[in-house]
Amino acid sequence: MSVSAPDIPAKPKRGFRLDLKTVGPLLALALLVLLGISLNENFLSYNNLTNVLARSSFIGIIAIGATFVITAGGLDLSVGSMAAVIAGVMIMVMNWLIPTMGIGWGVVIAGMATGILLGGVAGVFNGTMITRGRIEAFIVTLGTMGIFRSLVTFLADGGTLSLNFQVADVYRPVYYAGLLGVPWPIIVFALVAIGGEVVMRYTAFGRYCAAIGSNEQVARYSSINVDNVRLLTYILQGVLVGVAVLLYVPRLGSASSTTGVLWELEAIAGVIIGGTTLKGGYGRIWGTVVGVVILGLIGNILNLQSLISPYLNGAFQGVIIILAVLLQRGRKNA
Amino acid sequence: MSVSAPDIPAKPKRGFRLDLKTVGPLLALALLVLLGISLNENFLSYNNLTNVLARSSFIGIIAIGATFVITAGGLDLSVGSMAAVIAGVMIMVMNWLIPTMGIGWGVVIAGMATGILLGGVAGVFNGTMITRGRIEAFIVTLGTMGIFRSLVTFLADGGTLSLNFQVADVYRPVYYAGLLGVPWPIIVFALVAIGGEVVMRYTAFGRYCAAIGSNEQVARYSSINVDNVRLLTYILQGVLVGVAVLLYVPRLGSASSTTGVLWELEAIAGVIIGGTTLKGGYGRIWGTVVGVVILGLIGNILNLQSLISPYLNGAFQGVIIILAVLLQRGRKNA
Amino acid sequence: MNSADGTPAPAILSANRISKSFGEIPVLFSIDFDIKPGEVHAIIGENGAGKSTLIKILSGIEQPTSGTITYDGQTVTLPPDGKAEGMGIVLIHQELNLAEHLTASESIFLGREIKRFGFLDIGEMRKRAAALMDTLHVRVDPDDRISTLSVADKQMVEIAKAISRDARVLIMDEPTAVLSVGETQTLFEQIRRLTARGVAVIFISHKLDEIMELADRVTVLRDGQLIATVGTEALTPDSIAQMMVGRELSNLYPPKHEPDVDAPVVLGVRNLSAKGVRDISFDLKRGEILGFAGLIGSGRTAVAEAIVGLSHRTGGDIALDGKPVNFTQVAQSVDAGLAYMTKDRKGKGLLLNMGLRPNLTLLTLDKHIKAGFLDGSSEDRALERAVRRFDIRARDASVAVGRLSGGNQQKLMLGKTMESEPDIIIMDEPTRGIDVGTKQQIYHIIAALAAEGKSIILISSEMQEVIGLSHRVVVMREGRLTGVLEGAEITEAEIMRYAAGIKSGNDERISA
Amino acid sequence: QDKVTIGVSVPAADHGWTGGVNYFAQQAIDRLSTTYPDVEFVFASAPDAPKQIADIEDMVSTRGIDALVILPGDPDAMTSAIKQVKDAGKFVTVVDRQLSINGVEDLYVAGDNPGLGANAAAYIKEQLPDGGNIVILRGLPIPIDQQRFDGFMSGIEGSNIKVLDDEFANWNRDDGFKVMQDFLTRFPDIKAVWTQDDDISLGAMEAIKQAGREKEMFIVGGAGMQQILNAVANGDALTPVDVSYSPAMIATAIELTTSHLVGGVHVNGRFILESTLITKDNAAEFLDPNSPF
Ligand SMILES: Nc1ncnc2c1ncn2[C@@H]1O[C@H](COP(=O)(O)OP(=O)(O)OP(=O)(O)O)[C@@H](O)[C@H]1O
Ligand SMILES: Nc1ncnc2c1ncn2[C@@H]1O[C@H](COP(=O)(O)OP(=O)(O)OP(=O)(O)O)[C@@H](O)[C@H]1O
Ligand SMILES: [Mg+2]
Ligand SMILES: [Mg+2]
Repeated sequence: MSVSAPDIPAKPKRGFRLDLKTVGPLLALALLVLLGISLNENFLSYNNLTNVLARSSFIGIIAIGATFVITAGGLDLSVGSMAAVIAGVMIMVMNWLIPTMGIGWGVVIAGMATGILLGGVAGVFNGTMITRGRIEAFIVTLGTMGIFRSLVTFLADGGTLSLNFQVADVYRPVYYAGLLGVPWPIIVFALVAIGGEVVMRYTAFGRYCAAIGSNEQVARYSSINVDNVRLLTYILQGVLVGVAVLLYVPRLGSASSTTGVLWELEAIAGVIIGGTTLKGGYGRIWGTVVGVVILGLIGNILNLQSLISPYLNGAFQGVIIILAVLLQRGRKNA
Repeated sequence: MSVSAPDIPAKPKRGFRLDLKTVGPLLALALLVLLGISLNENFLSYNNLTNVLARSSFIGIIAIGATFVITAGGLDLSVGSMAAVIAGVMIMVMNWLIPTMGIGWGVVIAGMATGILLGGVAGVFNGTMITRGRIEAFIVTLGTMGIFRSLVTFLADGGTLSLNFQVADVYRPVYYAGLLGVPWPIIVFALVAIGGEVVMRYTAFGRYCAAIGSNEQVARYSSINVDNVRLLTYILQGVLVGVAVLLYVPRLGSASSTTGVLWELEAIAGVIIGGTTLKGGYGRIWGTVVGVVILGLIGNILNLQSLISPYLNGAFQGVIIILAVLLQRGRKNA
Repeated sequence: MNSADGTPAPAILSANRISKSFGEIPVLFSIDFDIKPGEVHAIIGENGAGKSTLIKILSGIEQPTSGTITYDGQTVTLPPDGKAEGMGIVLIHQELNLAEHLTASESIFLGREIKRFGFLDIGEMRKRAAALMDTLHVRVDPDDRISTLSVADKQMVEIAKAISRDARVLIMDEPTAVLSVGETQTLFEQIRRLTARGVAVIFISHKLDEIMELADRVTVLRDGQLIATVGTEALTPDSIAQMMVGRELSNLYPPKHEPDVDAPVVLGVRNLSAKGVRDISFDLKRGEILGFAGLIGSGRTAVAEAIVGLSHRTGGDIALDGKPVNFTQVAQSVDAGLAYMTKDRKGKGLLLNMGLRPNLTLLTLDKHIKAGFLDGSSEDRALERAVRRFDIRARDASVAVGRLSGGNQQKLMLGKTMESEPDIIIMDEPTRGIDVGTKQQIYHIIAALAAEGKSIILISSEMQEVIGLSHRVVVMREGRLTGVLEGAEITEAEIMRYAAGIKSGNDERISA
Repeated sequence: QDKVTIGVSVPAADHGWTGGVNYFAQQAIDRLSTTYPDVEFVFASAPDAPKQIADIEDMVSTRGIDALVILPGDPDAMTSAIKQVKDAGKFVTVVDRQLSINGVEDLYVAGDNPGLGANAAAYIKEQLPDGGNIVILRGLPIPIDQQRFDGFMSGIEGSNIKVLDDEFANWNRDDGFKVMQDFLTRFPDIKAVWTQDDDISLGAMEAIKQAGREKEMFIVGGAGMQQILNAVANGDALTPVDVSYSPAMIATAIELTTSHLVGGVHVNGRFILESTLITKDNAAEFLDPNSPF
């Protein structure tokens, strides 16, 4: 009587889909690289590639945080403004410390610590409002987006906050120098990506994010502290925004009300292009890295040629984004 | 044993929650009005109120479309850019028709028809990519957002497209005049809102939107043509963007690459403040109207006082948005 | 596996005068209940009697309005949200409770992952998951995503998850509702193994033979009241049913009326192939009840879904009243008078966040449109009809369907399907989670429909149901049709022979 | 003669004035490309500082530019990146906005932001000798706006002119309309409006006309948009004057840079394009029917 389920032959369809889903973003990346090579011989030059990767590192690091937030079914629209206000306060703190600490790494490190700390605090704020206040993440972070943006405008008095030049000179190598010829931003981006991948796949926290995003009730019944995990995703996001700003400040040496505008959209786009689902439950860090690099390359490729009117850059970008995701189609529809 | 459902008295707990959910946005609106009154005696003047409502009508009409899209579990980020490109093409078409049709209502009506048509076409494009292409709505509309924005910049050659002055004079009353002292934009907004409420609550289409947003599988098994209904929401959204543009063009008679920037965010914010859930399955048109009016009033109130530094406008806005939703808390968390 | 060797063991978990109200609605009235180590204590009762509510209270998911819980001799307040698991009280929810995006192995260890040096030991978890699947004889790969599993496999994963936890009290809310006989037996083996080790098991089921087989004691609830707690040996299926329903249950199955041999074929299926099934041919005559039997996953659902246009047909022909049809949308099949009722009420059948009314009329909204607008009063009338006909018990029509008891959800779904007044109805597990009393009603409804000239395909894993109702029975195995049984051949043994692949053939019967 | 590549980097056309910058840059490039077939131009417009830095990095590393003409959207943020271009041995022309370090650029073609504010202030002071109430519609909270604002405020210092309030109108017609509507609701007595930008002026104009108060006040804008210039030339009482701040300065910069590289015309130093008051009398000089701005 006790007959077990029959042997269902291999499921080719599913395997195929999974492949496309995995290969999709990589394929889009490969096509873009081919396009770049065909347009300009310097495309593959070491300089160009490190330039593109280093530039993508800010958004990349932020997008890795966003992958956790989105996987857990959340959303953070405030990251761009948060970056601006963190950059602003960091610069103010460093300028303010010069009289006491003098020019040197001391000031820079104090500034860096401030940046990370502020990111964490901003994350705690967002996360607490969302989890304890039970307000939709969209609304909370839309609100803090405005608040942070205003704050930096206010601090800069409508203008620009600039880092003291001598300190900027000390700090500059953090963006422009590197290790064994690889610029620091790329190294930090790579480390954050590897760390993110490990946390997402090999820690309980990563697994809980997916579980919560997939089915909050199930997660709760599995005695996961849903609110805490979710709060943690926002804190992680904040801290990573802080890390991104650490690399951003030595590049621009200033912050203003326009710093980081639309970064949130770019970060979320990178995450989604990478194959993470916006509704939560499934996240892929390496996909996000690929997605962000795709976005970075689009900008680079537009600069490699003079065929497309700069007015149409946005259209090209839009088409590539849609195509990149079309390559992974067959996925469940949103 | 076949007893039908017994009559049970009202349940205070749930009833109370429902009340808060319903009353929440209205309460926020009332508080804002009180704040306005206390700040400026002209706040309640007929002129000020019609100004604010007429200004809110574009976003309002768009947000009503967005309510359907979001209720059905979708998202449309392209509405702002879509509005810009529709306005641009409308103006070009009208200018181009003057030699053949002469100055007069003929040209204006041809322009209006173009606007509506273009909205529909844009909606068909978005909707088709999403439903047939099976690409996440976020990505498709992020893509078309860039494409539409580029298109209008390209058409305007980076500048501004201006409507011929004589035609603009003919067209102007559509924004500035009205019926019995009520400006046309307010009348159209009201009609669209009433129509939207009726469609959402008293037609199969509205019910299907909620069903799809709630559980797409169930909708499919219940013989709902999920793809068609969803496509229709995007077409409706497009047509309503067209209607909004019909009212926008006569106001200033011009369109440029800045037209409609961030309208998508404002529209979505209005929808969510009004109590519709971003994940779909539940939509409320009248709530959206209240949400949009709240957003309109915030801007108005900020201009009516000098207490808050203009640098902090965004912060005020952010705080009010969060508070408006906090007033309906008790809802299930996002 | 008796509770003890004569000495009355002390209860490990007991409920003392537990009452529960949702808002002002009382659901449980002063219930006393206890469970001893090594014992299987069954709870039975009609749909909505309060069984699920009681065990939710016993596992901390819900808090009682009054009364106390004693665990291990101490009065305790159980922690919420499944945290009682840490104390050894493990619950399998009535409704599937898995996150669709996760894999089987991730689901099994969710909330108590195995770690090494702070990191997940994925290999170890996968290995243990595979071992668990093996003991349960389930063909689920630990890396399979839950969303790709059949309902039965999902339930087996839930069971695997529950037995993998170190339970002292294991509570199962209708675990067998979606299981076939084979899987049920496997589950029982595991339960016996656990009780032998002293685990206490609380078991809810509407299948009375299972209760008789497994339980040591039975508690009967009715309308939130405790009717009795008795030893199983003092019971017969009939007496249990009587206690549950409060009246004599004479004939569960209505008498079979003789099918009309000359009745026209209303649905003809030839060489149908689709995802999961190959080469299926059968005929359905007017006024006939055609049973579909087979093991879980044998492809019966796949056949139904391919017929009504829910899944893509890769080959074969379908004829309705002799005319070839090709449904690509469910709406087309509904319009043609062919309706399918899914077995997955939570995932595919009902909108859990909406009220009864929109759920009931969703399939047939066209019928409630007057001058282009929805006619609310017509919908209300439909709901009244359905509530009466299917005995749907909801305290309030505006309550979200997700809050109804499982059986009442099932009845609502039945009502929803019948709203389309189909000539041909494919019912997939129509009595899943339904109490015997209502089951009897539904059986009579099915028989009456057939008598009226409607035709019914009855997909069911409850062998007795198929045997008791069907005029003919189609048996499937591994995506193929292995036999068609008629008349006296319709016996449990014969069906099993075809289902297990020991026997096959008699194709000549297909178009009998 | 060798091929010469010139990179041109400007902010994206995100309002009327930058739209004009894009337009005039394209025009100059098209014209000069035909005149000098050996000169190749690389043109990029960027919505923000990081993108603009990326653009010039790409110009150096992949397009091999010999010279860079740049109108930095946010000069403070761009300074060190532009300095790197200079350090790589390229000829650098900076347009409109001063970098935060002196001596980076070879050539500076500048607009005069404080002057724009001061000119407007002088005119308003002259028109309202006994003082009066005015309102200010500002651009975006960025340094240029601050410079204009400061120039204006020091210009009216000591007079009886009272600034009722100032709000940001984001260099945008729609916001100009909204803010002006609300100012009109709030203040019964307004003698003049300073918008510092013609896009904002156009929005404000409509609001004033709607309220029927065009007789009570006048608007002073800035930048020299054709639509406003036409009104000035026609003696419109609502916009009696404008203050020039032509986006065509980018064309001047490109021309100067090209002639330096190709024509051997040595150019260096600062090249300030003054902000002048445009009145009915001199409006004709500034009119250009082909300009989209
Ligand atoms: N969260 C809730 N809110 C309101 N009412 C509820 C809630 N949960 C259950 N109920 C009601 O409590 C009653 C008992 O439900 P319960 O689920 O315990 O029944 P059951 O005996 O398990 O039935 P079934 O056999 O159908 O599963 C039902 O009337 C149900 O509608
Ligand atoms: N690779 C696969 N991925 C997902 N689903 C699959 C796959 N292969 C087969 N299936 C599905 O498995 C199902 C076959 O089992 P099905 O549930 O139909 O059997 P059944 O006997 O009807 O089940 P039940 O006895 O529970 O009614 C089909 O629905 C088929 O679509
Ligand atoms: Mg103010
Ligand atoms: Mg139950």
